[in-house]
Amino acid sequence: MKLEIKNITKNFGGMQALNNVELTIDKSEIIGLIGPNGAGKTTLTNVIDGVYKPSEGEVWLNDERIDHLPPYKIARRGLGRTFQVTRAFRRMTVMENMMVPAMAINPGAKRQNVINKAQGILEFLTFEHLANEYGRGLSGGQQKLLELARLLMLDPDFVILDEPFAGVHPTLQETIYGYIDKVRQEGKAIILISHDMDSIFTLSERLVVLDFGAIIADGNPQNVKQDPVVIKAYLGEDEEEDY
Amino acid sequence: MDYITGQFLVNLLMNGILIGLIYGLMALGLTLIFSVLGIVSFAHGEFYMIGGYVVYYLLQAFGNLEPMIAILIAGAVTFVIGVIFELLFLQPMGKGDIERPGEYAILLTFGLAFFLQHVMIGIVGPFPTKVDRFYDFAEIDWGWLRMKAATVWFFDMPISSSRLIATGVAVVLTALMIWFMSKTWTGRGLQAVSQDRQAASVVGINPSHMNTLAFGLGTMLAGMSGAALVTVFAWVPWVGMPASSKSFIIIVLGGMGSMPGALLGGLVLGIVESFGAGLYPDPSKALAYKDAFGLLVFALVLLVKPTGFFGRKL
Amino acid sequence: MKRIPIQGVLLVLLLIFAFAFPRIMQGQPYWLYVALQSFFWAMMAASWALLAGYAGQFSFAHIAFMGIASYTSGILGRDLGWSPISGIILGTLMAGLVGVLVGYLCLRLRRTYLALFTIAFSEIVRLIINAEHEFTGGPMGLYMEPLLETTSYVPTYYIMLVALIVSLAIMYAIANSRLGLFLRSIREDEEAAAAMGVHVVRYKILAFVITSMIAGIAGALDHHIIGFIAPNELMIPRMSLVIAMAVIGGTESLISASLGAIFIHFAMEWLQKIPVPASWMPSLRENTATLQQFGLSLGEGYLQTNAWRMVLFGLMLMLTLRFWRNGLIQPLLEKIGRQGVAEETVAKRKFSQEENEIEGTEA
Amino acid sequence: MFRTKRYIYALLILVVAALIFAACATPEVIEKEVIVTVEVEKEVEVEKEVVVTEIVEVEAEAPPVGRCAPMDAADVEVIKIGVPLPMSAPGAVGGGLAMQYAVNIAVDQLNADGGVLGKPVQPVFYDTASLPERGTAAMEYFITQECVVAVVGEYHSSAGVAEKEVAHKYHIPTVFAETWNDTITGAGYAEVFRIAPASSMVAAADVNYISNLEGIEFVVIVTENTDYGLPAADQTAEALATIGIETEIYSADKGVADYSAIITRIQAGPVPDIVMTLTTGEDSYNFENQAIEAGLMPTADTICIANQVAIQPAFWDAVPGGNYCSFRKVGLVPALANEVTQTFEAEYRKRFDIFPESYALEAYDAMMIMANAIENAGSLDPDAIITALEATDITLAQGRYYFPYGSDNPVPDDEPDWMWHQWPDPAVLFIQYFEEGQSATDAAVIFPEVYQTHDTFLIPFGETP
Repeated sequence: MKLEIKNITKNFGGMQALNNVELTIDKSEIIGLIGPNGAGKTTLTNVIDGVYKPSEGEVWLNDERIDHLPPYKIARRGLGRTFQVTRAFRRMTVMENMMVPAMAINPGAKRQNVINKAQGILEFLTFEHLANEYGRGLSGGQQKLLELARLLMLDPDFVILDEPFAGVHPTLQETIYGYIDKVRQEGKAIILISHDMDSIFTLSERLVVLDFGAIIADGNPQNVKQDPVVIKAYLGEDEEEDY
Repeated sequence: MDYITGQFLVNLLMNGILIGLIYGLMALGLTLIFSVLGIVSFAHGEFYMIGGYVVYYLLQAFGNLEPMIAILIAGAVTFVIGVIFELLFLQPMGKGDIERPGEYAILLTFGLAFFLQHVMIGIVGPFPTKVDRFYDFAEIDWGWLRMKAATVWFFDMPISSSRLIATGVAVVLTALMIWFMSKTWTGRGLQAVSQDRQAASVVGINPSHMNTLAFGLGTMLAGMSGAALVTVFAWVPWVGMPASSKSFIIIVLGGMGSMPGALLGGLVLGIVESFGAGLYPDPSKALAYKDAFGLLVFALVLLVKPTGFFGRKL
Repeated sequence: MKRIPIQGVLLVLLLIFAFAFPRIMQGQPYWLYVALQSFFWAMMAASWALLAGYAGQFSFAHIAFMGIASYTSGILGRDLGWSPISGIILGTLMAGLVGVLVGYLCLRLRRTYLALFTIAFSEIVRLIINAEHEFTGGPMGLYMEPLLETTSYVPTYYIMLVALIVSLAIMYAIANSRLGLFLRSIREDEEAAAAMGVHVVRYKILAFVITSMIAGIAGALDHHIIGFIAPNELMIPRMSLVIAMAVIGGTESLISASLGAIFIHFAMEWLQKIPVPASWMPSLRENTATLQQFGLSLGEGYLQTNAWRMVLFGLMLMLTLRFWRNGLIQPLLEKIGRQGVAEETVAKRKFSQEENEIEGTEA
Repeated sequence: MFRTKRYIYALLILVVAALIFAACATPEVIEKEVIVTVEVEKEVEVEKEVVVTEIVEVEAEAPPVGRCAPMDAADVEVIKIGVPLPMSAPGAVGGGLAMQYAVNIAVDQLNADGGVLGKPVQPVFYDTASLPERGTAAMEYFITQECVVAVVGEYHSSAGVAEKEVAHKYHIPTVFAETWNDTITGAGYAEVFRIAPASSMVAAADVNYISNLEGIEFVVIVTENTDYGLPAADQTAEALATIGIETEIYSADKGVADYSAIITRIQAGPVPDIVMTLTTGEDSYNFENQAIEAGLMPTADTICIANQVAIQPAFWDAVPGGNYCSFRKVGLVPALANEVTQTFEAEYRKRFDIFPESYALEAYDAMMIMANAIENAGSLDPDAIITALEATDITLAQGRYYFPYGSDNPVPDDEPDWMWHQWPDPAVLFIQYFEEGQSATDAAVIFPEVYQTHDTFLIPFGETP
């Protein structure tokens, strides 16, 4: 497994959202991606995921170039993501929500097998009692869980979690920690984008810092934390109060 | 094709510009509604129709009423109807009660159009009426400019005087509207809401009041444009349907929610229709396809550049 | 699934009634004809519900697809002597083909833009049919070869009924298959669906193709039965009828939408004249002049309400949208079908609401 | 896909149901059973045998079902007559309302005089909205639900063509009031009569008038894109070509409000001798007003022939400069009104306050003709009524009615097919205003000679007779 981001630049009109971003992930690890607001974290996610085409540069997944592929193909090739603002399918039940990715990646899947698998995941994420509830009936935290559950059904090699802890009840946060652990155990790579510094430093094995669309630090969390450039970028910013 | 001369083309252009300004007036209210509420009112043409009928019946009842006052009253009547409708049916959208507001608004205003049109058929009957031109022009003959009661010849090009008056009303109303939006506190409030609802509500503007106001103003503009145009076209309860579709075309051409865009879109539509009908080779079908030319340009713009000339991002 | 026996029983009863209808209405071909037409509307409304309610594509071009199929079949029959059956098949394919085109063009357009584009498309189709009268018959209309050489409506009734049932079955199967699942996910959130691996483009186009083919076959069949088609039938007010039928029935259920269409078609027939109680008659009689002023007139115990039923109809559409967002028929069906499940769901919803509140206070 | 079994069960149930009920259902009218079966077979394979066998089986015992009206007037309390009219969009609602009112006037008069065959007459209205499908529904409703003995009315040909088929199917006498399409009577059905002109007749009248004018070489026709306008324009152009007059046709969709591009185009070409308006209603007002304001017509060079709605007082509001326009009027003009017309007009003015349009006169007359025929037939038997209709000789609001060609006197080869059961004399007059704001009563009848109130075929522009 290998995800290579080569020299990515992305312009919106006159604004440069990403500038020569280089990043390679070639083993199972948890990578924290942080940066001040507007640093380009979500843009980078969208470029990797195929929502945006990069202005320059390439994205390679398992030795295949994917930056020209539509999002659904990238998803099928093993890259899954959640969204900063949750995007549950609101008028579909939790079970139906989870069936979408399973059916999409495997056209021949038997309905019963899919349901069984989904039930297992729901149990793991502790909301199997809501299997027949509609997406719109879920709380914000439950919607986050639902997105994670969908990701497990998609079963990608690379998982991008965009703000998984934002606005989540502490008990649910524990569940999400458990989820991340489990995915890590399965030998997958996780890119974790969060404003919650505590969680980032607790969880990540590698830390990437973005500022003004460029990577200013990449490495061991403890080292990065000491990096004067990073401190400068965050100077005067109280990241906890952003929320 | 020997009829195509320079003079002919200039006449076509002039016709297109005149009718285009009038079209722009038709669409002005629609674009205001879109910019604030984010919806397209399919009942726009029906308010336009009601505005015309208000003027017609006012002038029937009080023969010596000043036409401009009649136009203002028509605006007031449609304003009230629009506000009532907004309060009853569109308010829940702002409160987030509606699952898919875009579709809800389309279908709801569609129903309103259906309703208003048939109510008017029931009340005023289906027979065509028309208001004679508001003012007669003085007789003048200066060679390059000749005037008679109903017609003005400008370099031998005939222009209907009622059309000129309507164009005048259109220009004045548009100018007033642009002034209102940019200079008054309320207008700025509307603009603020149209740009960022949340930010506006933080600084003390009540977005739901602004919604009501914007919808009322939009329908008022529709009513006033109908009131101004009732002298140009014969009036029946279904006169609003083509007006609606022209307005849609215009606001898409000009960019949804942009006021100068509405004017420009109107001009473009007027000119496209004028040249399309004037130059289509088969005369027997030229006029039959007049609406199709506008629709075709419209469809192309939607496909190629849905934001129109001045529009914001989708 | 265990929880729908009541619905199932109801459905079977309904079917039995539908099949028995010609027998019940023996000697009343008028009602048979009305029913036959209502099946046409039911097919239109149900397929529109699949497109709008399931796939979330609020298209106004549905009636145009109906027209394209009918005109294709009619013109083939007139110029090349094709039989109605082969004409209908080719017409349906033609509608599907145009559906691909429109679906492809509409990929980037959402909500209002899609509605406006499809209105424009539909109007252009109508204008072309109207203007090219040498080829299409134009406003004079086009004679269509009758489907059957009989004047009885019984066989045509069964043909339309079976067409309705088969198309509903096909659409039901689609709605409950992977495809339906994907369509609904696209309706909810295109980007999220794509991120979950759903081929958005393919399924959106597919939705257009399938529904326009069903609209096409409904139109071609029906117009071969009527024997005549005129461009007036493609006007936007006719489309609004389809939409209103689906909305009043319920856009998120095929069966509700088609029942809504049947219900409204019958109601519109019935509302042509409202029976007025004799006790009202004297006072109404005195006001005959006033009545006639408003396009109403009084027959023996009847009030003519031809123009005004449209007013009622528009009002009903608005009120349904405002207060019964799932339509009038769908909640009814759900209530019948989900009696046992209801309590459980309510409890769950309550639970999640509480949780919502907790978070609300925290945020 | 997932519940295949359930579908199979459902289909099975369906087939069984189809079996049972197709067996029970009695077809109303069966003419060609064999074809029925074949078609059904193609439609749904599952049910083919079922329907085939059962329908054929039942056919023997099926009672003939059709019209429910009795043959004898003694058996009914009221004599019902169906009146299909357009009363909602996309039909011409205005025409429908006027005709409904006119029919009501006729019925009130009939009933005040003791009804028909001693029974009161009751009109049954139905909205056909100009759609063929509605037309069929209307006729089925009249004949099988309301038990009407006859049908009069209809405004739109598109509905009329469907209605005549049902009238023929049930053998119900029908007098069409305002449907101009040639095929209505051209089909030669015994039941179908028409008192409106066929569109070919009107075109012929137009051409006849134009050929009587001097120096006409080039005619511009502006027509509406409807079942009335297009054939009328084409037939006129064709006939004018045979007498060496060039024409140019401009057709517009209904609801096109702005004609300026076309007017500019006409003005850029050769000067037309005549501009003829075949658009109707508000569209004709729009075109005429814009053409007049642009100075296209009427001028010393160009004759203005307006649409016949110019007869209404609203013309002067809508087309203030319309002086010296002439217009073709089908049906009577006030100047030629007889006693029947005047009585009707007085009643009609109570609501509309205008001289009745041709379709109102026709609706009134159609009802009266039918009542007269039933009275003469002495029974409700369709054959008797049809015979009586063929023998019609009665003077009503539009003049003397008779049908020269019918079962006794078939249409000869040198007459067109549509002369079958067609009233040959609808007055097609040309009338011209010569004072601004003039009432139609005072305007000059300029053509044909027999009706002339003014001794030339045209009052030249700017002259006062």
